[in-house]
Amino acid sequence: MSEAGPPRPRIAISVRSGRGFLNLRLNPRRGQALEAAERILGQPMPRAANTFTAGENEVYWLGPDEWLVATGAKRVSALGSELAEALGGFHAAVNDVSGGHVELLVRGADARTVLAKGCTLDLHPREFVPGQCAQTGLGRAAVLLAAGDPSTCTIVVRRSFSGYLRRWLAYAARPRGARLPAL
Amino acid sequence: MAAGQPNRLPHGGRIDRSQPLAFSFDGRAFEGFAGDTLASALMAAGVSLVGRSFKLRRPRGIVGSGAEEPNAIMQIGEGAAAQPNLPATRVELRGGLNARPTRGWPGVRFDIGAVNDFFGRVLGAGFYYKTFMWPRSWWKHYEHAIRKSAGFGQAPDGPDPDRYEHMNAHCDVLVAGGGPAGLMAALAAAKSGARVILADEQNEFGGSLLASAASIDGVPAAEWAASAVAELQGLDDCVLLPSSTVFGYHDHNFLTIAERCAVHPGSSNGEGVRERLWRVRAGQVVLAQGSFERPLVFCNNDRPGVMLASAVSTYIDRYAVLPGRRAVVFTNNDSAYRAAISLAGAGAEVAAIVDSRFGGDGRTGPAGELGARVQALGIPVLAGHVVSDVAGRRRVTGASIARWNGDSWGNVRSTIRMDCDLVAVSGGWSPAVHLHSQAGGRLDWDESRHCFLPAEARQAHFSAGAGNGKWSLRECLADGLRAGADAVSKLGLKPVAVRAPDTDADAGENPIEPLWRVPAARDADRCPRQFIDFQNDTTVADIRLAVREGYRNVEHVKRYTALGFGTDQGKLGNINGMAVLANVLGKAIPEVGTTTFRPAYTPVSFGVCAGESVGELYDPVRTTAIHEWHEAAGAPMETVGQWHRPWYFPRDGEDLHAAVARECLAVRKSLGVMDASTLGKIDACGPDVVEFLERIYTHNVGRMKVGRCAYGVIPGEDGMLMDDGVMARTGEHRFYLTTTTGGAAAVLDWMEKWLQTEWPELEVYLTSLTDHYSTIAAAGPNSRSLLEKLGCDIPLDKESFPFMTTRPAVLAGMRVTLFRVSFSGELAFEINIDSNDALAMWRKIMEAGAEFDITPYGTETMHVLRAEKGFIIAGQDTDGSVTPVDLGMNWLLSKDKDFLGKRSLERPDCLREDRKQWVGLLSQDGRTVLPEGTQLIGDAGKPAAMCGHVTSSYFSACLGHPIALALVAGGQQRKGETIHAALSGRDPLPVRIVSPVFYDPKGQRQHV
Amino acid sequence: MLLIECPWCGPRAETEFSYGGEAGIERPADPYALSDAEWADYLFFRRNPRGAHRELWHHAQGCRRWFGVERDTVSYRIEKSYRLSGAGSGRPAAAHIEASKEKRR
Amino acid sequence: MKRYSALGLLRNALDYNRNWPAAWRSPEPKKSYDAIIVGGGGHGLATAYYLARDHGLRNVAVLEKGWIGGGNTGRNTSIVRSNYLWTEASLLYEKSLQLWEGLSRDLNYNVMFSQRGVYNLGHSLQDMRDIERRVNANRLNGIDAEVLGPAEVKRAIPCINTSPGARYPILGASLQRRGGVARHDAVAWGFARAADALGVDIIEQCEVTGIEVRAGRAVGVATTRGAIAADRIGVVVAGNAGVLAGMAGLRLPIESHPLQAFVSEPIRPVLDTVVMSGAVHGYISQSDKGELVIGAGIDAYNGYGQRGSFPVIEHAMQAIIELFPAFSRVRMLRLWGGIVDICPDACPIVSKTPVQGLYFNCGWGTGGFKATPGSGWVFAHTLAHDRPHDLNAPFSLDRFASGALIDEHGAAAVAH
Repeated sequence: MSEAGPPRPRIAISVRSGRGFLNLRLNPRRGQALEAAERILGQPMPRAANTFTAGENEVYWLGPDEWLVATGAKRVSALGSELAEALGGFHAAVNDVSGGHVELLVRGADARTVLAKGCTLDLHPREFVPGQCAQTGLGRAAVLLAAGDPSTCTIVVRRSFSGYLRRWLAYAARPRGARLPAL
Repeated sequence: MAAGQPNRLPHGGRIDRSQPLAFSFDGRAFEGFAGDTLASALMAAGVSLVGRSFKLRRPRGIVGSGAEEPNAIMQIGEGAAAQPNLPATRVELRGGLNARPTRGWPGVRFDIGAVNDFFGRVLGAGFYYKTFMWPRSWWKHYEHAIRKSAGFGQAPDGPDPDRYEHMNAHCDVLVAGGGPAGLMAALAAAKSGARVILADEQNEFGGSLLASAASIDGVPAAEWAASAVAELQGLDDCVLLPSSTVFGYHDHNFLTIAERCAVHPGSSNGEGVRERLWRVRAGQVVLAQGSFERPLVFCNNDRPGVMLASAVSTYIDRYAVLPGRRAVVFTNNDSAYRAAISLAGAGAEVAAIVDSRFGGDGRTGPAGELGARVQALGIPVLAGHVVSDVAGRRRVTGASIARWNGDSWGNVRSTIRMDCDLVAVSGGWSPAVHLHSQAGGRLDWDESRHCFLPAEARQAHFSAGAGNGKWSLRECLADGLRAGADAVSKLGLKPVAVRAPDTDADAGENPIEPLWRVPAARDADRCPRQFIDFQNDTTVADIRLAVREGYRNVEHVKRYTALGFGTDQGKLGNINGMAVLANVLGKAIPEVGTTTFRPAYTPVSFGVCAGESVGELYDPVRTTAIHEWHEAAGAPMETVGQWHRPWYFPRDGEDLHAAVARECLAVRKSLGVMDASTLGKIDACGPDVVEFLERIYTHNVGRMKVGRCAYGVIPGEDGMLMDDGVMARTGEHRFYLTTTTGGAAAVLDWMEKWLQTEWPELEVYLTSLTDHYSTIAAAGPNSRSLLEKLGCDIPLDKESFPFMTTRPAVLAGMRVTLFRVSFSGELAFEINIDSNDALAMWRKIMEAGAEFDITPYGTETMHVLRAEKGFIIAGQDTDGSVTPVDLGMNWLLSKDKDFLGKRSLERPDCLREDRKQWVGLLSQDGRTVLPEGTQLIGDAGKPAAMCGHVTSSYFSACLGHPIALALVAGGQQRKGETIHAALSGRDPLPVRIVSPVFYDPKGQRQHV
Repeated sequence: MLLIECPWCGPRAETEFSYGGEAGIERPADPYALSDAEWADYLFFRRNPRGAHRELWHHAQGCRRWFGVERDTVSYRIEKSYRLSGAGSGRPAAAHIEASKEKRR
Repeated sequence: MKRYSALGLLRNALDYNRNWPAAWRSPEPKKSYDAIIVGGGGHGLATAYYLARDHGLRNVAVLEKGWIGGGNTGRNTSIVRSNYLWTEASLLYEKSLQLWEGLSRDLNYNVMFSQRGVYNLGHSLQDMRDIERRVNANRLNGIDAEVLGPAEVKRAIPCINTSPGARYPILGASLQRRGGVARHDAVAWGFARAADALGVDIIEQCEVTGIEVRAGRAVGVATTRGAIAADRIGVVVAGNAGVLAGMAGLRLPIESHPLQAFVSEPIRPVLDTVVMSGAVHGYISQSDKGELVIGAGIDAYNGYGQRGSFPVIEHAMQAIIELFPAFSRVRMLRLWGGIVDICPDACPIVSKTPVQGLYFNCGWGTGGFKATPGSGWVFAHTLAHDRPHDLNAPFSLDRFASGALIDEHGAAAVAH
């Protein structure tokens, strides 16, 4: 295939393999459940909506009583058991959801512009800053978006939608020579 | 003069004479220049007849220079890349462009349909409501003939070769329109630090400045525009969108913009993007879309050569095209004087400016600068006169001019006749208030400017410039600046002081005097046609006729006469039409009402609205973790909601029936395996989980022991079955719930809604595990042997692991959860496994199962197997009107508790004994497989009352005969009765009502 | 496309949400104490006002929370959105929780 | 009423159309009427017409707060069909369809009812089961219906995409040949003219502001043009039913939602039938002028704004391009919204009420236009006899208490 012609958007899309995920639910206002979880995770849990903390794991805020812990596939089982044990005295739910999620990494100067084609969030680097995450729609799929540096975004999508989402991303990243104003 | 371009001026214009472009129109070859529109190129080439009107097929020429053009409607290109209905004024010229007129047969120059013009009186407004009714059956023939002349251009003949996309954007200030006001607003906002988007429908910013003879800050206006654009480009967070039309202003300050990215239709070849839809959420909006000049309404005012005065200026100044050699300028305001000056400057003769004003005081022309300039050029001004009629058919050849006494409905006698080939008209200006109105803003009639002006905004927007009734360049610049600063202040930013530029443009000092209809020699019903809506041939007489017939409301008049329903959406004619209507009714214009504008401001392609979500991206295809194996095995897929599920697994040459028969027998006799991963799966846990589930499900959830499974149904609050599935108690305070494939999301939402809105006191957490777990069902007498062969760390015998229980286990070295449940009635195990391991497990199963002739099966076999056992499929055997009682599930309904929907089951209609109830059916002939959806009737006589219908029907290979499931009125008490299936094209077939459980009614096989 | 403020996630596009109808429809404590007509009223009859409307929305693509919105059904203008379990929910949520705990005991 | 005729048309043309009479009068409201119809849409005007024609009630007024036909009558996609799933619904719509078939002659006004057929597409095995069920039921009810395979659909509609590779491939369709489209404005005008000729007063710009109830009986209405007494009052006001019911202290099981539609620019004839699809949500026909007339989905939220959200339009465009890939380059000209009153079972209420002499006809959802003559016919009967006709008896208000709903949501995914 000839690569001649106007340039394509500057974006690289890759799948992060070897990831494990835990869905964690607890009431942050009840007792010391949050702190108990933090002790096991070895890092703070995000308390502010739509933020995440990065340490040994990434812990994403999903809702006022729900988090997603992304970690290594090898570690997930033990971490899940430890969390379950530590939270045994609380009303909490720890579920291994490793099989249910696919993590994609989108990088490049045009990454956010390409995402903006299918996402109604304001992805301006001043608005969606590192440490922020959001559950939103991308194309017709529901995703978790997390902001790395201005040219990097992490996308977590449900497994059954991942084929669609990768096709969507490939399509959105494809056009040549289109004016792509920076966001 | 350029070759073949007799009307091209030797100098000037914003065209590139070094780039000649060949194009064709109506099969003839022409040449224009880069920078031309199709309209300017045609005019340069001397083509004046470009279209035919819709109804009367009158010959028509170019009237305007922009979005308002009603006549020059073109078909551009051909085949799948064709583009119907583009106004030539909006088509940028390119080499090889192939344009065709869209009306007229056999051609636009000679059109048989032109006879309509002679029968015009019969074809008055609303004529078709009064005729074509006799004889009654003939309407379809009349209509057939009428449809033959429908439409302008032709739809493309194949799938669109181009791409489209959406772009979501956010900004502080969106400026719609990049003329003088818009540029100033954008500068004011962007310099103050706001995120700005500036969109303009033309390919160059500047709007009217591009055809202006004025200078701003000492440089020509167009040059000033270019430097303003350059300045904006240098600012952070300023997005400039040329060729982009803001066509929709929706609620909550959401606006839609259509950007034309690839100039050449079909040129994007699936690589570039032809059009892009910007979906903008704006903090504030500045509407600076300018204004439209109004034509004047006089006899034969539609003849080619009658043009808007501003368009005449634009063709001369921007495109270096001279629209005529000898012109009459006809106006009721100052602006047309500029056209006269442009014409004179370009070497045309201006026979006269016919100005309806100044009739009373004996003056001969307007005071002030314009008057002086016209006088200096020696252009005669006929004050207090009107053009009452023009001569010529395919081109204007002369104008009849009469003295006017100010009465629009009297008769006048023309006293002067002037030869001319161009009549430049101006009836005043109407601000483009479309977006303001779309945003819910009201319009106020301005008694001095004689136009509708935007009244207070209903959303966060400001109007500026000509769109706000500011006609002079100086006012436009200042008003844009003001609007930009206002928008910035509303956002809480501090406006940075920006100086209003200085201009030498004239201000236009003499007020417009309304002239809504020019009187003629005969009364308005008998004089030659006076057009209001050019495209739809709506005339003054049509409006009078509508009113006469009682269609007095403006909406009735518009609908009865088709006024404003053309592709130009009445941009030229609507205000004139309303004014004429007001005149006829003897009302003031604002009393007649205003139009509420709706999107689209100008037409937008379906493709750009659809964006990328077409074709394979139309809707996500959801697939399981084992999908690639199914595809490799050649299984056709069944669409179930968004999922693709293997339907059956044909071996060489097998059709559906053969494959399904084989798959069914394999399960019954040995071992089958299916991918059931699409089932919804929910983890429910918490101290109140039992209480919660008791309220959701009908059975006694609390009585389930840990490790037990149970079948449960979920009714809606109306008592009708919503979903069903197996649930397992996995802990004291923990359950694992499964739902149907299609019901997964709805069930989770249903549960969450009750938890969050009604029972927030219940401590329960729900987590979806649908994607995490894959489910592999191994069914058949050899399923236990399969698991043993794979290696399982728990005992699998019936005592240790009885039917309807669940156990965590390690199978084939992988962690799984096993469920001893069966949807086939056979000994079966459902293996739940982390989806990351599912494909590997599937392969191991296939390998280990070989010795049992393991048979993968799809949804169709699953359906047959469950039907043999009398298990329902929610959504197939039920339709939202079926209760659990109707399904014979009384045993599932707890008497000891309330649950959602229980009360509804006590309503009189739910207690009727003749409700449709779910039963089995056997064809009496023992061989007919009843089509699903077959209606059932009591006896074979006609007309027959329907008593039910077939919900599921299959040939059962295992039983050797067809079986069917059906909903039959009072069916549960009618077992053994014979009723009839009403088959199309056949005699009703006797069928016997039986139990829905056809196979192993005692359920022994699954218990082994 | 409406812009709806999720009380947790902030303003988001309408497409992230699903609609849940009129807010504050309380399930009768004892359905069997109701006549068929009263039960029908609970099931099917809604205020459907022209003007201010308290309604439920679900941040389906976001935090999965149901919350209340006060919106005008003619102008579509949103006056406010509120957490159901917090202040301004239109029903005294805390009291409601206490009451139902009471009921269960 | 001066009847329209070909000769009359010619005669008037020779006279420069100066002698056409008004299609209907604009009388001042009288102090009292035998019957008042609130709402001058198609249904209300039809009710008045049939009251006058069939039941001898001529001292009748139609009160319209704006201009007649200005609500949903003038805002729909003008599809007419009767192939509903449930017998109760299909018989009511079939009555309407039969009235449509003679309506132009009946009213002496060409409503351009064009029986160009209605295709309901199936995209999944379940869709096809539902189609089979509906078609069989229709036939047994004497309603024309057939099931077609994809090849037959393609033959009849050459520009449709029947590729098996489509996201939602077309597996077949039902066809009702007698279905079609009509000219929506003409229906209101035609009924108005015919009713007026029978003595009915059509009073525009007359908003009802109150319903007077005395001792459980409705005795008149308060309007912006004064109080008007009446023996019986029929209310047919789509988009306002709840408000009017409230005036009489009644509640209705109705929710009002925006429903949008749009037309393309006029193009040469390319689609000579009506195509509807539930799974790929959209419905489309081409008008005699050449516009593609397309209906979009219902907005989920309650709304009286006569406008909806743009993503609904985008989705309809995507659906249309799925079905007709060549229409991608055709352009949308105009977009508008109506207010649809939806009952829990997607079926209308044509009923007496607990208030004597007060009758409601509402909740037609997306199915109102096609029902216009039938709705007026049964409602006139209900008003005249103070009891429903057999055809509308199942559509009474008390079905919500008894539970005897007629759930057209279920299998007929597209209830337009």
